[in-house]
Amino acid sequence: MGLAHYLTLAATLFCIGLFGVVTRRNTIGILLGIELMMNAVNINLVAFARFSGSVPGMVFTVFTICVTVAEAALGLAIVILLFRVRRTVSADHLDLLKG
Amino acid sequence: MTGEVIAFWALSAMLVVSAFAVVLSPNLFHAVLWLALALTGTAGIFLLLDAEFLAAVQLLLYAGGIITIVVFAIVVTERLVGERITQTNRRIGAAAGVSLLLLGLIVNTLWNQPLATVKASMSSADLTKDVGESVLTRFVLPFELLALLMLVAMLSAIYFARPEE
Amino acid sequence: MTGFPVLSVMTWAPFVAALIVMFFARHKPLLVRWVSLAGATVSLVASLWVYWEYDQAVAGFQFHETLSLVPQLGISYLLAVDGISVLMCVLTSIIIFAGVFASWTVKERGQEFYALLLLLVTGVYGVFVSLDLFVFFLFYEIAVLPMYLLIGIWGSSGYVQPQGIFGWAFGRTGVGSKEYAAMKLTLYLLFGSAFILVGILALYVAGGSRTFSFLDFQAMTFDPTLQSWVFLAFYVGFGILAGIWPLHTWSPDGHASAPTAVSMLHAGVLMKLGAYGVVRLGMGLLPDGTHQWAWLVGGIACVNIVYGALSAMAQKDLKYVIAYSSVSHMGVVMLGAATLTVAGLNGSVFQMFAHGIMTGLFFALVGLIYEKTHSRAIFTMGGFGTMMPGIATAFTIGGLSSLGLPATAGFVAEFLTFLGAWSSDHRWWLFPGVVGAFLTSIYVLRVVRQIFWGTKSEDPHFQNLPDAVGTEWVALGILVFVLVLFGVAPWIAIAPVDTATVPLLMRLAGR
Amino acid sequence: MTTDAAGLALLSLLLPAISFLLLGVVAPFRRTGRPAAWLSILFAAGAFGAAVLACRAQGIAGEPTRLIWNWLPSEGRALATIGVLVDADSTIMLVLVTLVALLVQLYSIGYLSDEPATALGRYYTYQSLFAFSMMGLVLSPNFLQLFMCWELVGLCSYLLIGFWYRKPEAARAAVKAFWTTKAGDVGLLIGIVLLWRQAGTFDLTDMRAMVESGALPVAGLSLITFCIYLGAMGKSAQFPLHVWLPDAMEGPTPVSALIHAATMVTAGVYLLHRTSWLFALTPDVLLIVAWIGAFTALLAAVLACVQDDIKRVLAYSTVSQLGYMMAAIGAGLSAAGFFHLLTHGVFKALLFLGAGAVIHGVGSNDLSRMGGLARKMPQTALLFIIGTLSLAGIPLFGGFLSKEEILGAVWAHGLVGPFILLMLVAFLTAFYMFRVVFLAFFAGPVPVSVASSGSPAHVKASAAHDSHAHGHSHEHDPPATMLLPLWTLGLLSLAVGIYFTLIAHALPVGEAEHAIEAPAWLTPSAVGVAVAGILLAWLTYQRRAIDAASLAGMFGPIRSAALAKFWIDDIFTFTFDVVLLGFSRLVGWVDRYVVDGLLNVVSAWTLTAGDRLRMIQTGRAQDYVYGVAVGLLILVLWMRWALA
Repeated sequence: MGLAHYLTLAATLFCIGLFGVVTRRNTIGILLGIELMMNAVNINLVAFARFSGSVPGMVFTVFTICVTVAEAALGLAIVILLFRVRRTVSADHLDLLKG
Repeated sequence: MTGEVIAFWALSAMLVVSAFAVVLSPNLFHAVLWLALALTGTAGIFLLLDAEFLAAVQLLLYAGGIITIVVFAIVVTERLVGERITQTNRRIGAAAGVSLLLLGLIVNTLWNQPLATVKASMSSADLTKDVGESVLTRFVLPFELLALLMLVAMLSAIYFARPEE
Repeated sequence: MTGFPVLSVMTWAPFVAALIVMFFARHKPLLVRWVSLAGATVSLVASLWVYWEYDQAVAGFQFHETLSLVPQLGISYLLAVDGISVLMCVLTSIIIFAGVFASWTVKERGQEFYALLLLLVTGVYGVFVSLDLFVFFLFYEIAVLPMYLLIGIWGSSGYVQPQGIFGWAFGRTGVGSKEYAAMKLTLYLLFGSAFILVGILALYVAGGSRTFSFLDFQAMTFDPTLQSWVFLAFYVGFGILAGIWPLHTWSPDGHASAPTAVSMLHAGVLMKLGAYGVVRLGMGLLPDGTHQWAWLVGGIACVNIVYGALSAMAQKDLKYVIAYSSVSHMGVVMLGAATLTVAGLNGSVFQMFAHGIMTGLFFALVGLIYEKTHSRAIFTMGGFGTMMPGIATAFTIGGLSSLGLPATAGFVAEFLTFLGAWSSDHRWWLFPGVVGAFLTSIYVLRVVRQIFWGTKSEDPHFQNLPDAVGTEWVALGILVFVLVLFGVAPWIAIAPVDTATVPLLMRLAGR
Repeated sequence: MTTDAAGLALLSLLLPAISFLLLGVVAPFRRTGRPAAWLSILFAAGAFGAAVLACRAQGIAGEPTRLIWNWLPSEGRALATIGVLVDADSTIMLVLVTLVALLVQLYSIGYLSDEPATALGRYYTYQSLFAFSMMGLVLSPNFLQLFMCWELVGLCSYLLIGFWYRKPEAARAAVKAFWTTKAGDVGLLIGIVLLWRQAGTFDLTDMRAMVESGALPVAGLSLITFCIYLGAMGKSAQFPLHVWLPDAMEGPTPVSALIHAATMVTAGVYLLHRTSWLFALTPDVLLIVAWIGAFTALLAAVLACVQDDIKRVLAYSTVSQLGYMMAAIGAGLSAAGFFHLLTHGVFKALLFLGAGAVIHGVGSNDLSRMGGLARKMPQTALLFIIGTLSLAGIPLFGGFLSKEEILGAVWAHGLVGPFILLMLVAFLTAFYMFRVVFLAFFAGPVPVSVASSGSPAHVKASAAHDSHAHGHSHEHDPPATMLLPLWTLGLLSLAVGIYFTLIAHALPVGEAEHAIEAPAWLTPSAVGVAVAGILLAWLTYQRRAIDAASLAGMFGPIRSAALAKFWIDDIFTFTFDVVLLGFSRLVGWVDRYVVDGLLNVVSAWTLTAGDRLRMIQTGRAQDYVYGVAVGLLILVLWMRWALA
């Protein structure tokens, strides 16, 4: 099993995650997609680290996992807050990101 | 050798299927469960790459932590679990096209590159130990910062999600 | 050479006054005015001192001040004046001095108003005295930008009925409002300054990227092709500020919307920056370009003169009449410069001065009339001469200067320009110039007759109007006095100017 | 000797200037009215004294002297100078100007006694300025100063016509006068600029030297002299720019006497006389001058016959006499024109001041309101008749010899057409002037059915004039301040007439070699037509032997045309209101809605494009992610291609 196999797997997961992020209507669904994408990134990092034999790559994976978790926790907190304020979690109704 | 190959393909198949299920499942709660499966599969991949510590972290943080939080969030926001609202928006075809095209390009690029086919030999046998050492020596500052980040994230999550006055 | 940095004092005194006004005069309106007046007075004294001490026998640039700012790029703070800039500095001083008095009655946010006004004046002085083109450009922007706030906050709005095939665009852009005028003016002038910046940078690069100094550039000879398009860039860039047709339309709206002192400064001094820039940078650095495009400059100037006068005649709003007369008179300035003759260029510079004073006077008067009548609609007024004889007299004198009556500064300027026009390569330029002067006499006296003469208006708003009082007299008195003084004794202005224009033209002729 | 003359002339010039400055700047003093007036009169008297002394010092044969100062330095030289040029012509003219100015200022004290103090002060400020400007014009050593003073007297004319600025007609007349003369001045200005280019100087003396040495290129000179003539045309009210002068009568009558009869309007004639050596080089232009002059004279004379306003009759007669002077200049004998200018200045000022006395007494300008005044104001009547006889060109009176000279010059020059016109004018002049005399001072108006004045009020007024029933009038000779100037001018007019009729028989000024070989029949025939005119007027208006209405009927079309001022004013009004204002409105519209409109369109397009582009910003995070994905795709694609 070469590096290319792992990378291909990661890319596949990444694209599926991207698809999910773009198409999901529910905000939580979007977060799930993001988790998938982050996961793919982690696989990439680990694979590269392992195939090049570098420990820092692994360390970085630890970091990204932590950051991802923080992001997920915060993101979900925001979702809950949004739900409280707007009574919806549909991403289509959250369109305040414009001038 | 063959054990790794079989394991890889099996895990890959599981990952892809569960990933598809995550993004396509009309029931959000099911999607979360599929995500848990996908994260567990990823932990398996980590094991294949000799990263036992990461696999453990993956299982603990993701499969344990995140899934719990997400389920909690779903319970809070959707009063009736599994409510049937359309879970995908109108852009499904275009998004699939873009994703597929992107995947194709990446794969095409990947397989046209001379990438390593054998794993490098690690300097020491225990990768977990190496990681632990690095974290507490060379990367101690980022590690501390990470701790701070986690604290901030925790605090802000609590702040955001606090009960209404 | 060394010694007292009088030019810096003159330039930065208003700036310092602005700082003081901003930080130490909150809620003290009278202190604001006195500090501003002090700043303006320091500049006035300094500029008169420079005029007095300027050695006409030596000519050239004098009162040098040098301070290296960015030696790697060749940027330095380099100040000096020649005969033309001396006169322009005096003009600026007089206008701001009178302007401080003319805005004495500003009620809303007086502190910020005066601070911005003084900041603007620093920019104007800086442009006139800087010889480093980079610093020149910085000052130029300082002079242009405060205008946006000054008009946008303290301006006044009118209404314009949308008509014609482009009428749909009027509502969209908000024509008539002060915000529209401020935005139009600012965008237009910044559009122009982009051209100027490109021109300056082109010269900088062509000159070896070592220096921004005007004197160094003057010693170089640039490629004719480069000169050609850089001159055009300068002409368009500065010309917008000088109100060249058809890029003049910011001027009527801007001047009509602006508060009194701002109109005075803008029409009186800032428009001169444009003409000054063309003369100083365009003609001073690019002899080939000048010769190549003189026909265009002069031709457009002729259009300006006649077109501006006719447009002024058609206006019903007093401020618009004055604003369009500025467009017309700036045509005379550009025409004089384009003749490339001593008489014409002297006339051009003199007209910059004369028009500055006269239009300053006009806007001060219109401001007064508006303050007392709350109206600018000419054809509703009538017979004000009995109630405000002082204003009527000053307005008539301003008008007479505007139409080029002898014994006012306007005549000398126009006459010299005409002499130059007939001596130039394009003799026919004389005729639009003369016709413009005639048309001016028609619209100016028509306005005078309508407002001040004839039977008194029955409108209840126009009864028992007061004449000018107190500080207002100071502004009017100074401007009228200067206008007549320079008309009766033009040599006091022409003598120094001549020392600058003659070498400039010799350089042009000997390209 | 001659420097004395120049110094005196300069002093004479500066006195009114000082008076003007004092009155103009020291506003509290100006507002005192009468003291201000007396100050101005004092300075005018001083100026007159200095002028007389200067004239004596200079004499007729004295060498011309210049006193000049650099006014506009350029390239180390003087581009233009100011100063005084003193010679026989300018000193004589100076005396006339200062004399009339002094007398008019004196007269105005009485005439404007009802005015408020501030207005009186203003009036004398203008008067001082006018005196200064006119003298500056007379003495100017170069074209530039001449032009400047030329404009300044125009300004004074404008201000003084508009003295009663609250009257709409006065305001209208003032701007009309300014614009019309300014139109001519455009020509003068162009002429001066062109001449400067051709001669390299503005200086009259230098230029004359060039002409005499043949150094001045003649090519293109016709255009230049014609342009200069245009200026004279405006100022001296030549057809078609004469329209402003009759309207200018809206000003106070002393102003009309000074500016619009004796001095300013003659500036055009003076200018042409001053530069006659230049015009001599362009005979074609001189021919135009002669013809237009003669035509103007006739036109104005015809117009004068139908006026009912005493001042308008005098105004048209001024126009007519100016035509005479111009014709003389056109005939090449500018000295004759200048001579007529001088005599005309005296007797026309007399006539205007006399008319002013009448108006002051009757309280109206209208001839139909007058009648039989000779008994009530005998001195005025006598003096007015002296003026009228002078104007008619009767021997022993002021205008006789100068008129003869002009006619002789025109005939001698072979200008038969203009000569006939001028003879006709001589007849008409006598007729319309005596019409005024008879209507105002003797018989009274024609009681019925003169087409233009048929209103009942007029009839009633004229019927009742014997019983003093009408108006608030105080119909008696005016006070001394007014009578003194009248008598001075009257006696002067008479003295000049007697001197030149009986003693001199020749022109006092100009080149002696210009002896005109006038035919012997000229004098009798000229006097004959004048007498015929007087006779006709007597028969019509005094004896009523000829019915005025039927006389008018004989000239039906001409009369109605004359009543409409030959539609010249209408043409100007049309040109102004419709053509010029219409065009300006068009330009103004184009500027606002096309030139600026295009700019607004660009602006609106920018705004619209911004709005369209803003659509992309849905505000939904998902869409942005999608955008990022597409961007990534494009980036990867581009990399694949670029790196391939």
